[in-house]
Amino acid sequence: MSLFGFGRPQPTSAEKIAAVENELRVVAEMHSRMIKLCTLKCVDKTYREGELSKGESVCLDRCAAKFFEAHQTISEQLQREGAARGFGA
Amino acid sequence: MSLFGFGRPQPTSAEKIAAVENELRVVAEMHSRMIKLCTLKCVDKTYREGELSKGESVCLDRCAAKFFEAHQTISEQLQREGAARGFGA
Amino acid sequence: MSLFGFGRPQPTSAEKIAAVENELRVVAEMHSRMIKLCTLKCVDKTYREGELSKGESVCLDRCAAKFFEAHQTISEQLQREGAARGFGA
Amino acid sequence: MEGLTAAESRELEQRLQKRQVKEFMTVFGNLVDNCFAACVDDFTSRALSGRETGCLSRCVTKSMATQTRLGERFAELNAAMTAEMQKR
Amino acid sequence: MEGLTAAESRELEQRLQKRQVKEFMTVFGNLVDNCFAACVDDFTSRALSGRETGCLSRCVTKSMATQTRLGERFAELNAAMTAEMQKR
Amino acid sequence: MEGLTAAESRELEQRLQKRQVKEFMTVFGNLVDNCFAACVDDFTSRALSGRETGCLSRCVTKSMATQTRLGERFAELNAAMTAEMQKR
Repeated sequence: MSLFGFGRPQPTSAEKIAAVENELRVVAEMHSRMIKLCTLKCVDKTYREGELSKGESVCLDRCAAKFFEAHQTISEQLQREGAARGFGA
Repeated sequence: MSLFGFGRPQPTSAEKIAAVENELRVVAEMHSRMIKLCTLKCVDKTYREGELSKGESVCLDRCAAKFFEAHQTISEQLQREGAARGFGA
Repeated sequence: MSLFGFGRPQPTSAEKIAAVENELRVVAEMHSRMIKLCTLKCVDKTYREGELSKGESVCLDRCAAKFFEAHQTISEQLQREGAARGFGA
Repeated sequence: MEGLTAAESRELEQRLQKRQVKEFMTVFGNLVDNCFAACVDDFTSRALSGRETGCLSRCVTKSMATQTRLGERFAELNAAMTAEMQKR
Repeated sequence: MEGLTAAESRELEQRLQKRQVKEFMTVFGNLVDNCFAACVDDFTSRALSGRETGCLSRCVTKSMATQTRLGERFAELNAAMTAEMQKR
Repeated sequence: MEGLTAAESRELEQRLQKRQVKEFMTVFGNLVDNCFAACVDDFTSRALSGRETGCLSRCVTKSMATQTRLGERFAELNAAMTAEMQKR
Protein backbone atom coordinates (compact mmCIF):
# COMPACT_ATOMS: atom_id res chain seq x y z
CA MET A 1 0.00 0.00 0.00
CA SER A 2 2.80 2.42 0.83
CA LEU A 3 4.73 1.20 -2.21
CA PHE A 4 2.01 1.66 -4.79
CA GLY A 5 -0.11 4.31 -3.07
CA PHE A 6 1.56 7.38 -4.60
CA GLY A 7 -1.48 8.04 -6.78
CA ARG A 8 -3.81 8.54 -3.80
CA PRO A 9 -2.37 10.49 -0.88
CA GLN A 10 -5.72 10.50 1.01
CA PRO A 11 -7.07 7.36 2.71
CA THR A 12 -10.42 6.35 1.23
CA SER A 13 -13.65 6.37 3.24
CA ALA A 14 -13.49 2.61 3.56
CA GLU A 15 -9.96 2.80 4.94
CA LYS A 16 -10.79 5.50 7.48
CA ILE A 17 -13.85 3.60 8.67
CA ALA A 18 -11.90 0.35 8.85
CA ALA A 19 -9.23 2.04 10.99
CA VAL A 20 -11.74 3.37 13.54
CA GLU A 21 -13.63 0.08 13.52
CA ASN A 22 -10.45 -1.86 14.09
CA GLU A 23 -9.40 0.21 17.05
CA LEU A 24 -12.80 -0.28 18.67
CA ARG A 25 -12.62 -4.01 18.04
CA VAL A 26 -9.26 -4.23 19.76
CA VAL A 27 -10.69 -2.48 22.83
CA ALA A 28 -13.85 -4.62 22.80
CA GLU A 29 -11.88 -7.86 22.56
CA MET A 30 -9.64 -6.78 25.39
CA HIS A 31 -12.71 -6.02 27.48
CA SER A 32 -14.37 -9.39 26.94
CA ARG A 33 -11.06 -11.18 27.46
CA MET A 34 -10.68 -9.44 30.82
CA ILE A 35 -14.19 -10.43 31.88
CA LYS A 36 -13.50 -14.06 31.03
CA LEU A 37 -10.10 -14.28 32.71
CA CYS A 38 -10.92 -12.34 35.86
CA THR A 39 -14.22 -14.20 36.38
CA LEU A 40 -12.20 -17.41 36.18
CA LYS A 41 -9.58 -16.14 38.65
CA CYS A 42 -11.84 -14.45 41.20
CA VAL A 43 -15.46 -15.64 41.18
CA ASP A 44 -16.52 -18.71 43.17
CA LYS A 45 -18.14 -21.17 40.78
CA THR A 46 -20.57 -22.78 43.23
CA TYR A 47 -22.93 -19.78 43.05
CA ARG A 48 -24.18 -20.26 46.57
CA GLU A 49 -24.43 -16.46 46.73
CA GLY A 50 -25.92 -14.17 44.09
CA GLU A 51 -23.94 -11.11 45.15
CA LEU A 52 -20.20 -10.59 44.86
CA SER A 53 -18.49 -11.04 48.22
CA LYS A 54 -16.08 -8.38 49.47
CA GLY A 55 -13.18 -10.72 48.67
CA GLU A 56 -14.40 -11.38 45.14
CA SER A 57 -14.90 -7.65 44.48
CA VAL A 58 -11.39 -6.75 45.64
CA CYS A 59 -9.97 -9.63 43.62
CA LEU A 60 -11.77 -8.40 40.48
CA ASP A 61 -10.41 -4.86 40.93
CA ARG A 62 -6.85 -6.12 41.30
CA CYS A 63 -7.26 -8.63 38.49
CA ALA A 64 -8.40 -5.81 36.18
CA ALA A 65 -5.32 -3.75 37.02
CA LYS A 66 -3.01 -6.74 36.55
CA PHE A 67 -4.68 -7.61 33.28
CA PHE A 68 -4.03 -4.13 31.89
CA GLU A 69 -0.43 -4.22 33.02
CA ALA A 70 0.09 -7.70 31.57
CA HIS A 71 -1.62 -6.72 28.32
CA GLN A 72 0.71 -3.77 27.89
CA THR A 73 3.83 -5.70 28.90
CA ILE A 74 3.03 -8.47 26.44
CA SER A 75 2.26 -6.03 23.61
CA GLU A 76 5.56 -4.26 24.12
CA GLN A 77 7.55 -7.49 24.26
CA LEU A 78 5.87 -8.75 21.09
CA GLN A 79 6.69 -5.52 19.29
CA ARG A 80 10.33 -5.71 20.38
CA GLU A 81 10.95 -9.41 19.77
CA GLY A 82 8.35 -9.98 17.07
CA ALA A 83 9.93 -7.36 14.81
CA ALA A 84 13.24 -9.20 15.11
CA ARG A 85 11.88 -12.72 14.66
CA GLY A 86 9.12 -12.16 12.12
CA PHE A 87 6.38 -13.27 14.51
CA GLY A 88 3.16 -14.42 12.93
CA ALA A 89 4.76 -15.45 9.63
CA MET B 1 -33.28 4.56 15.35
CA SER B 2 -36.80 5.03 16.71
CA LEU B 3 -35.91 8.53 17.90
CA PHE B 4 -34.49 9.87 14.68
CA GLY B 5 -36.14 7.57 12.17
CA PHE B 6 -39.16 9.76 11.34
CA GLY B 7 -37.74 10.63 7.95
CA ARG B 8 -37.79 7.01 6.73
CA PRO B 9 -40.80 5.01 7.86
CA GLN B 10 -39.82 1.89 5.85
CA PRO B 11 -36.87 -0.28 6.85
CA THR B 12 -34.31 -0.47 4.03
CA SER B 13 -33.44 -3.72 2.24
CA ALA B 14 -30.22 -3.93 4.21
CA GLU B 15 -32.11 -3.56 7.49
CA LYS B 16 -34.70 -6.19 6.63
CA ILE B 17 -32.01 -8.64 5.55
CA ALA B 18 -29.94 -7.90 8.65
CA ALA B 19 -32.98 -8.60 10.88
CA VAL B 20 -33.65 -12.02 9.33
CA GLU B 21 -29.95 -12.86 9.32
CA ASN B 22 -29.62 -11.87 12.94
CA GLU B 23 -32.49 -14.06 14.07
CA LEU B 24 -31.01 -17.04 12.28
CA ARG B 25 -27.63 -16.37 13.83
CA VAL B 26 -29.15 -16.35 17.31
CA VAL B 27 -30.75 -19.75 16.66
CA ALA B 28 -27.56 -21.15 15.12
CA GLU B 29 -25.42 -20.02 18.04
CA MET B 30 -27.88 -21.49 20.50
CA HIS B 31 -27.72 -24.77 18.59
CA SER B 32 -23.93 -25.03 18.57
CA ARG B 33 -23.77 -23.97 22.22
CA MET B 34 -26.18 -26.78 23.12
CA ILE B 35 -24.09 -29.33 21.23
CA LYS B 36 -20.94 -28.23 23.04
CA LEU B 37 -22.45 -28.16 26.54
CA CYS B 38 -24.48 -31.36 26.30
CA THR B 39 -21.60 -33.31 24.74
CA LEU B 40 -19.50 -32.18 27.69
CA LYS B 41 -22.17 -33.18 30.21
CA CYS B 42 -23.29 -36.49 28.70
CA VAL B 43 -20.77 -38.13 26.39
CA ASP B 44 -17.98 -40.35 27.73
CA LYS B 45 -14.68 -38.94 26.55
CA THR B 46 -12.73 -42.23 26.36
CA TYR B 47 -14.44 -43.17 23.08
CA ARG B 48 -14.18 -46.87 23.75
CA GLU B 49 -17.50 -47.15 21.90
CA GLY B 50 -18.44 -45.50 18.62
CA GLU B 51 -22.18 -45.58 19.26
CA LEU B 52 -24.10 -43.61 21.87
CA SER B 53 -25.05 -45.80 24.82
CA LYS B 54 -28.63 -45.82 26.06
CA GLY B 55 -27.56 -43.77 29.07
CA GLU B 56 -25.79 -41.18 26.95
CA SER B 57 -28.79 -40.87 24.62
CA VAL B 58 -31.23 -40.30 27.45
CA CYS B 59 -28.83 -37.84 29.06
CA LEU B 60 -28.58 -35.88 25.78
CA ASP B 61 -32.38 -35.68 25.46
CA ARG B 62 -32.75 -34.36 28.99
CA CYS B 63 -29.80 -32.04 28.63
CA ALA B 64 -31.39 -30.52 25.52
CA ALA B 65 -34.64 -29.88 27.38
CA LYS B 66 -32.80 -28.38 30.36
CA PHE B 67 -30.70 -26.23 28.06
CA PHE B 68 -33.79 -24.72 26.45
CA GLU B 69 -35.39 -24.08 29.82
CA ALA B 70 -32.18 -22.53 31.19
CA HIS B 71 -31.74 -20.43 28.06
CA GLN B 72 -35.22 -19.01 28.40
CA THR B 73 -34.95 -18.45 32.15
CA ILE B 74 -31.66 -16.63 31.74
CA SER B 75 -32.97 -14.48 28.88
CA GLU B 76 -35.98 -13.42 30.92
CA GLN B 77 -33.92 -12.61 33.99
CA LEU B 78 -31.47 -10.56 31.93
CA GLN B 79 -34.33 -8.61 30.38
CA ARG B 80 -35.84 -7.89 33.80
CA GLU B 81 -32.67 -7.06 35.69
CA GLY B 82 -30.55 -5.87 32.77
CA ALA B 83 -33.03 -3.13 31.92
CA ALA B 84 -32.78 -1.86 35.50
CA ARG B 85 -28.99 -2.08 35.81
CA GLY B 86 -27.87 -1.11 32.31
CA PHE B 87 -26.28 -4.48 31.65
CA GLY B 88 -23.67 -4.58 28.93
CA ALA B 89 -22.72 -0.90 29.24
CA MET C 1 -26.10 -23.62 -8.25
CA SER C 2 -25.16 -26.41 -10.63
CA LEU C 3 -28.84 -27.13 -11.19
CA PHE C 4 -29.98 -23.64 -12.00
CA GLY C 5 -26.73 -22.11 -13.17
CA PHE C 6 -27.13 -22.76 -16.90
CA GLY C 7 -27.83 -19.09 -17.59
CA ARG C 8 -24.44 -17.98 -16.33
CA PRO C 9 -21.60 -20.32 -17.17
CA GLN C 10 -18.94 -18.01 -15.65
CA PRO C 11 -18.65 -17.52 -11.90
CA THR C 12 -18.99 -13.86 -10.93
CA SER C 13 -16.13 -11.86 -9.42
CA ALA C 14 -17.69 -12.12 -5.99
CA GLU C 15 -17.93 -15.90 -6.32
CA LYS C 16 -14.33 -16.32 -7.46
CA ILE C 17 -13.06 -14.11 -4.66
CA ALA C 18 -15.22 -15.91 -2.12
CA ALA C 19 -13.82 -19.28 -3.25
CA VAL C 20 -10.20 -18.20 -2.84
CA GLU C 21 -10.97 -16.47 0.45
CA ASN C 22 -12.72 -19.55 1.75
CA GLU C 23 -9.85 -21.86 0.94
CA LEU C 24 -7.43 -19.57 2.74
CA ARG C 25 -9.72 -19.39 5.75
CA VAL C 26 -9.83 -23.18 5.98
CA VAL C 27 -6.02 -23.31 5.98
CA ALA C 28 -5.75 -20.46 8.51
CA GLU C 29 -8.23 -22.09 10.89
CA MET C 30 -6.39 -25.39 10.63
CA HIS C 31 -3.16 -23.60 11.45
CA SER C 32 -4.46 -21.83 14.56
CA ARG C 33 -6.20 -25.01 15.71
CA MET C 34 -2.90 -26.89 15.45
CA ILE C 35 -1.09 -24.22 17.47
CA LYS C 36 -3.71 -24.41 20.22
CA LEU C 37 -3.86 -28.21 20.42
CA CYS C 38 -0.12 -28.91 20.15
CA THR C 39 0.76 -26.18 22.68
CA LEU C 40 -1.68 -27.87 25.05
CA LYS C 41 -0.22 -31.32 24.41
CA CYS C 42 3.50 -30.46 24.41
CA VAL C 43 4.40 -27.23 26.20
CA ASP C 44 5.00 -27.14 29.96
CA LYS C 45 2.63 -24.60 31.48
CA THR C 46 4.83 -23.50 34.40
CA TYR C 47 7.01 -21.35 32.14
CA ARG C 48 10.10 -21.81 34.26
CA GLU C 49 12.05 -21.68 31.00
CA GLY C 50 11.59 -19.20 28.17
CA GLU C 51 13.05 -21.47 25.50
CA LEU C 52 11.54 -24.68 24.18
CA SER C 53 13.29 -27.72 25.61
CA LYS C 54 14.54 -30.46 23.28
CA GLY C 55 11.65 -32.66 24.44
CA GLU C 56 9.04 -29.98 23.81
CA SER C 57 10.44 -29.26 20.35
CA VAL C 58 10.36 -32.92 19.31
CA CYS C 59 6.87 -33.27 20.76
CA LEU C 60 5.68 -30.26 18.73
CA ASP C 61 7.10 -31.71 15.49
CA ARG C 62 5.37 -35.05 16.06
CA CYS C 63 2.16 -33.38 17.20
CA ALA C 64 2.08 -31.34 13.99
CA ALA C 65 2.46 -34.49 11.88
CA LYS C 66 -0.22 -36.33 13.89
CA PHE C 67 -2.54 -33.35 13.65
CA PHE C 68 -2.30 -33.32 9.85
CA GLU C 69 -2.91 -37.05 9.68
CA ALA C 70 -5.85 -36.83 12.07
CA HIS C 71 -7.30 -33.86 10.20
CA GLN C 72 -7.24 -35.76 6.93
CA THR C 73 -8.57 -38.99 8.44
CA ILE C 74 -11.46 -37.15 10.07
CA SER C 75 -12.29 -35.20 6.88
CA GLU C 76 -12.41 -38.39 4.85
CA GLN C 77 -14.58 -40.21 7.39
CA LEU C 78 -16.99 -37.27 7.54
CA GLN C 79 -17.27 -37.21 3.77
CA ARG C 80 -17.96 -40.95 3.65
CA GLU C 81 -20.38 -41.21 6.57
CA GLY C 82 -21.71 -37.67 6.49
CA ALA C 83 -22.97 -38.09 2.94
CA ALA C 84 -24.90 -41.16 4.06
CA ARG C 85 -26.31 -39.69 7.28
CA GLY C 86 -26.90 -36.07 6.26
CA PHE C 87 -24.43 -34.73 8.77
CA GLY C 88 -24.89 -31.11 9.76
CA ALA C 89 -28.62 -31.08 9.05
CA MET D 1 -39.50 -14.64 4.38
CA GLU D 2 -42.53 -12.37 4.11
CA GLY D 3 -41.92 -8.71 3.25
CA LEU D 4 -38.81 -9.25 1.14
CA THR D 5 -38.59 -8.45 -2.57
CA ALA D 6 -37.11 -10.98 -5.00
CA ALA D 7 -33.75 -9.15 -5.00
CA GLU D 8 -33.72 -9.09 -1.21
CA SER D 9 -34.51 -12.80 -1.06
CA ARG D 10 -31.63 -13.57 -3.39
CA GLU D 11 -29.25 -11.46 -1.33
CA LEU D 12 -30.47 -13.13 1.86
CA GLU D 13 -30.09 -16.58 0.36
CA GLN D 14 -26.48 -15.85 -0.55
CA ARG D 15 -25.77 -14.71 2.98
CA LEU D 16 -27.42 -17.79 4.43
CA GLN D 17 -25.26 -20.02 2.24
CA LYS D 18 -22.20 -18.19 3.51
CA ARG D 19 -23.45 -18.62 7.07
CA GLN D 20 -24.03 -22.35 6.56
CA VAL D 21 -20.50 -22.80 5.29
CA LYS D 22 -19.21 -20.91 8.32
CA GLU D 23 -21.33 -22.98 10.71
CA PHE D 24 -20.26 -26.23 9.15
CA MET D 25 -16.67 -25.13 9.62
CA THR D 26 -17.28 -24.30 13.29
CA VAL D 27 -18.90 -27.66 13.95
CA PHE D 28 -16.17 -29.48 12.05
CA GLY D 29 -13.48 -27.52 13.88
CA ASN D 30 -14.96 -28.34 17.28
CA LEU D 31 -15.13 -32.00 16.31
CA VAL D 32 -11.44 -32.03 15.32
CA ASP D 33 -10.52 -30.27 18.58
CA ASN D 34 -12.51 -32.68 20.74
CA CYS D 35 -11.43 -35.87 19.04
CA PHE D 36 -7.77 -34.94 18.74
CA ALA D 37 -7.66 -33.80 22.38
CA ALA D 38 -9.39 -36.99 23.56
CA CYS D 39 -7.58 -39.54 21.40
CA VAL D 40 -4.04 -38.41 20.60
CA ASP D 41 -1.65 -38.63 23.51
CA ASP D 42 1.43 -40.52 22.43
CA PHE D 43 4.20 -38.34 21.06
CA THR D 44 6.90 -41.00 20.80
CA SER D 45 6.22 -41.29 17.06
CA ARG D 46 5.19 -39.10 14.12
CA ALA D 47 2.43 -41.38 12.84
CA LEU D 48 -0.91 -42.06 14.51
CA SER D 49 -0.92 -45.41 16.33
CA GLY D 50 -3.62 -48.00 15.69
CA ARG D 51 -5.16 -47.18 19.05
CA GLU D 52 -5.29 -43.47 18.21
CA THR D 53 -6.77 -44.09 14.76
CA GLY D 54 -9.45 -46.33 16.23
CA CYS D 55 -10.28 -43.81 18.93
CA LEU D 56 -10.54 -40.99 16.37
CA SER D 57 -12.83 -43.05 14.18
CA ARG D 58 -15.17 -43.93 17.08
CA CYS D 59 -15.07 -40.31 18.25
CA VAL D 60 -16.16 -39.05 14.82
CA THR D 61 -18.98 -41.61 14.58
CA LYS D 62 -20.17 -40.81 18.09
CA SER D 63 -19.95 -37.05 17.53
CA MET D 64 -22.08 -37.35 14.40
CA ALA D 65 -24.65 -39.43 16.28
CA THR D 66 -24.65 -36.82 19.05
CA GLN D 67 -25.23 -34.03 16.57
CA THR D 68 -28.01 -35.87 14.79
CA ARG D 69 -29.77 -36.60 18.07
CA LEU D 70 -29.36 -33.10 19.48
CA GLY D 71 -30.43 -31.65 16.13
CA GLU D 72 -33.73 -33.54 16.38
CA ARG D 73 -34.29 -32.41 19.97
CA PHE D 74 -33.40 -28.84 19.05
CA ALA D 75 -35.94 -28.80 16.22
CA GLU D 76 -38.69 -30.17 18.48
CA LEU D 77 -37.95 -27.83 21.37
CA ASN D 78 -37.63 -24.83 19.07
CA ALA D 79 -40.98 -25.62 17.43
CA ALA D 80 -42.61 -26.00 20.84
CA MET D 81 -41.14 -22.72 22.05
CA THR D 82 -42.26 -20.87 18.92
CA ALA D 83 -45.80 -22.26 19.28
CA GLU D 84 -45.79 -21.26 22.96
CA MET D 85 -44.75 -17.70 22.11
CA GLN D 86 -47.47 -17.30 19.49
CA LYS D 87 -50.15 -18.37 21.98
CA ARG D 88 -49.28 -15.51 24.33
CA MET E 1 -14.46 10.77 15.06
CA GLU E 2 -12.47 13.65 13.57
CA GLY E 3 -11.69 13.48 9.85
CA LEU E 4 -14.87 11.65 8.82
CA THR E 5 -17.51 13.14 6.53
CA ALA E 6 -21.20 12.92 7.48
CA ALA E 7 -21.72 9.93 5.18
CA GLU E 8 -18.71 8.16 6.66
CA SER E 9 -19.97 8.81 10.19
CA ARG E 10 -23.34 7.29 9.34
CA GLU E 11 -21.70 4.24 7.80
CA LEU E 12 -19.44 3.90 10.83
CA GLU E 13 -22.37 4.23 13.21
CA GLN E 14 -24.21 1.41 11.45
CA ARG E 15 -21.18 -0.82 11.73
CA LEU E 16 -20.80 0.01 15.40
CA GLN E 17 -24.41 -0.93 16.05
CA LYS E 18 -23.79 -4.25 14.32
CA ARG E 19 -20.66 -4.71 16.43
CA GLN E 20 -22.55 -3.94 19.65
CA VAL E 21 -25.20 -6.53 18.80
CA LYS E 22 -22.45 -9.05 18.14
CA GLU E 23 -20.66 -8.22 21.38
CA PHE E 24 -23.82 -8.45 23.41
CA MET E 25 -24.39 -11.89 21.91
CA THR E 26 -20.87 -12.99 22.79
CA VAL E 27 -21.23 -11.83 26.39
CA PHE E 28 -24.68 -13.39 26.68
CA GLY E 29 -23.41 -16.63 25.15
CA ASN E 30 -20.50 -16.85 27.57
CA LEU E 31 -22.87 -16.22 30.47
CA VAL E 32 -25.16 -19.05 29.35
CA ASP E 33 -22.14 -21.36 28.94
CA ASN E 34 -20.74 -20.54 32.36
CA CYS E 35 -23.97 -20.71 34.30
CA PHE E 36 -25.27 -23.87 32.60
CA ALA E 37 -21.90 -25.61 33.07
CA ALA E 38 -21.72 -24.57 36.73
CA CYS E 39 -25.34 -25.18 37.77
CA VAL E 40 -26.89 -28.00 35.73
CA ASP E 41 -25.65 -31.43 36.66
CA ASP E 42 -28.60 -33.67 37.27
CA PHE E 43 -29.81 -35.55 34.23
CA THR E 44 -32.32 -37.81 35.94
CA SER E 45 -35.14 -35.52 34.80
CA ARG E 46 -36.05 -33.30 31.85
CA ALA E 47 -37.01 -30.24 33.91
CA LEU E 48 -34.65 -28.01 35.86
CA SER E 49 -34.73 -28.79 39.60
CA GLY E 50 -35.33 -26.08 42.18
CA ARG E 51 -31.67 -26.22 43.11
CA GLU E 52 -30.59 -25.77 39.51
CA THR E 53 -33.00 -22.88 38.92
CA GLY E 54 -31.79 -21.12 42.06
CA CYS E 55 -28.16 -21.63 41.08
CA LEU E 56 -28.80 -20.27 37.57
CA SER E 57 -30.54 -17.22 38.96
CA ARG E 58 -27.72 -16.42 41.38
CA CYS E 59 -25.18 -17.07 38.64
CA VAL E 60 -26.88 -14.56 36.33
CA THR E 61 -27.10 -11.91 39.05
CA LYS E 62 -23.48 -12.41 40.03
CA SER E 63 -22.29 -12.40 36.42
CA MET E 64 -24.07 -9.11 35.83
CA ALA E 65 -22.49 -7.63 38.95
CA THR E 66 -19.10 -8.89 37.77
CA GLN E 67 -19.56 -7.29 34.39
CA THR E 68 -20.69 -3.99 35.85
CA ARG E 69 -17.73 -3.88 38.21
CA LEU E 70 -15.17 -4.90 35.58
CA GLY E 71 -16.74 -2.45 33.12
CA GLU E 72 -16.08 0.39 35.56
CA ARG E 73 -12.50 -0.70 36.15
CA PHE E 74 -11.94 -1.13 32.42
CA ALA E 75 -13.16 2.42 31.73
CA GLU E 76 -10.90 3.87 34.45
CA LEU E 77 -7.83 1.90 33.39
CA ASN E 78 -8.40 2.63 29.72
CA ALA E 79 -8.73 6.36 30.42
CA ALA E 80 -5.54 6.30 32.51
CA MET E 81 -3.66 4.41 29.80
CA THR E 82 -4.84 6.81 27.09
CA ALA E 83 -3.76 9.82 29.19
CA GLU E 84 -0.39 8.15 29.81
CA MET E 85 0.16 7.61 26.10
CA GLN E 86 -0.65 11.20 25.20
CA LYS E 87 1.91 12.48 27.74
CA ARG E 88 4.75 10.66 25.96
CA MET F 1 -4.40 -16.40 -8.28
CA GLU F 2 -5.04 -17.52 -11.85
CA GLY F 3 -8.36 -16.52 -13.41
CA LEU F 4 -8.78 -13.26 -11.53
CA THR F 5 -8.82 -9.87 -13.25
CA ALA F 6 -6.70 -7.03 -11.90
CA ALA F 7 -9.69 -5.51 -10.10
CA GLU F 8 -10.56 -8.86 -8.55
CA SER F 9 -6.96 -9.34 -7.41
CA ARG F 10 -7.00 -5.93 -5.72
CA GLU F 11 -10.28 -6.71 -3.98
CA LEU F 12 -8.95 -10.08 -2.88
CA GLU F 13 -5.73 -8.56 -1.60
CA GLN F 14 -7.68 -6.10 0.54
CA ARG F 15 -9.71 -8.92 2.03
CA LEU F 16 -6.59 -10.93 2.73
CA GLN F 17 -5.05 -7.99 4.56
CA LYS F 18 -8.20 -7.72 6.66
CA ARG F 19 -8.02 -11.45 7.33
CA GLN F 20 -4.37 -11.25 8.37
CA VAL F 21 -5.15 -8.48 10.83
CA LYS F 22 -7.95 -10.61 12.25
CA GLU F 23 -5.74 -13.68 12.49
CA PHE F 24 -2.97 -11.78 14.18
CA MET F 25 -5.52 -10.56 16.72
CA THR F 26 -6.74 -14.11 17.36
CA VAL F 27 -3.21 -15.41 17.87
CA PHE F 28 -2.32 -12.45 20.08
CA GLY F 29 -5.52 -12.87 22.09
CA ASN F 30 -4.88 -16.56 22.68
CA LEU F 31 -1.34 -15.77 23.79
CA VAL F 32 -2.61 -13.19 26.31
CA ASP F 33 -5.19 -15.68 27.59
CA ASN F 34 -2.67 -18.49 27.99
CA CYS F 35 0.08 -16.46 29.58
CA PHE F 36 -2.18 -14.53 31.94
CA ALA F 37 -3.97 -17.72 33.01
CA ALA F 38 -0.66 -19.54 33.56
CA CYS F 39 1.32 -16.76 35.25
CA VAL F 40 -0.95 -14.43 37.22
CA ASP F 41 -2.28 -15.92 40.41
CA ASP F 42 -1.62 -13.54 43.25
CA PHE F 43 -4.42 -11.08 43.92
CA THR F 44 -3.08 -9.58 47.14
CA SER F 45 -1.81 -6.59 45.19
CA ARG F 46 -2.76 -4.46 42.17
CA ALA F 47 0.65 -4.57 40.50
CA LEU F 48 2.27 -7.57 38.84
CA SER F 49 4.91 -9.16 41.09
CA GLY F 50 8.43 -9.81 39.86
CA ARG F 51 7.64 -13.51 39.64
CA GLU F 52 4.54 -12.85 37.53
CA THR F 53 6.38 -10.46 35.22
CA GLY F 54 9.19 -12.97 34.70
CA CYS F 55 6.73 -15.77 34.02
CA LEU F 56 4.82 -13.64 31.50
CA SER F 57 8.02 -12.73 29.69
CA ARG F 58 9.17 -16.35 29.43
CA CYS F 59 5.67 -17.38 28.36
CA VAL F 60 5.67 -14.83 25.52
CA THR F 61 9.13 -15.89 24.34
CA LYS F 62 8.21 -19.56 24.46
CA SER F 63 4.87 -19.00 22.72
CA MET F 64 6.63 -17.17 19.90
CA ALA F 65 9.15 -19.98 19.56
CA THR F 66 6.26 -22.49 19.52
CA GLN F 67 4.50 -20.56 16.78
CA THR F 68 7.61 -20.23 14.69
CA ARG F 69 8.34 -23.95 14.96
CA LEU F 70 4.77 -25.04 14.28
CA GLY F 71 4.56 -22.57 11.42
CA GLU F 72 7.54 -24.26 9.75
CA ARG F 73 6.06 -27.73 10.27
CA PHE F 74 2.68 -26.54 8.98
CA ALA F 75 4.24 -25.17 5.80
CA GLU F 76 6.14 -28.43 5.17
CA LEU F 77 3.17 -30.68 5.86
CA ASN F 78 0.83 -28.51 3.83
CA ALA F 79 3.23 -28.56 0.86
CA ALA F 80 3.55 -32.35 1.13
CA MET F 81 -0.23 -32.77 1.32
CA THR F 82 -0.79 -30.52 -1.68
CA ALA F 83 1.82 -32.44 -3.71
CA GLU F 84 0.19 -35.72 -2.66
CA MET F 85 -3.23 -34.51 -3.81
CA GLN F 86 -1.97 -33.40 -7.19
CA LYS F 87 -0.40 -36.84 -7.81
CA ARG F 88 -3.78 -38.55 -7.48
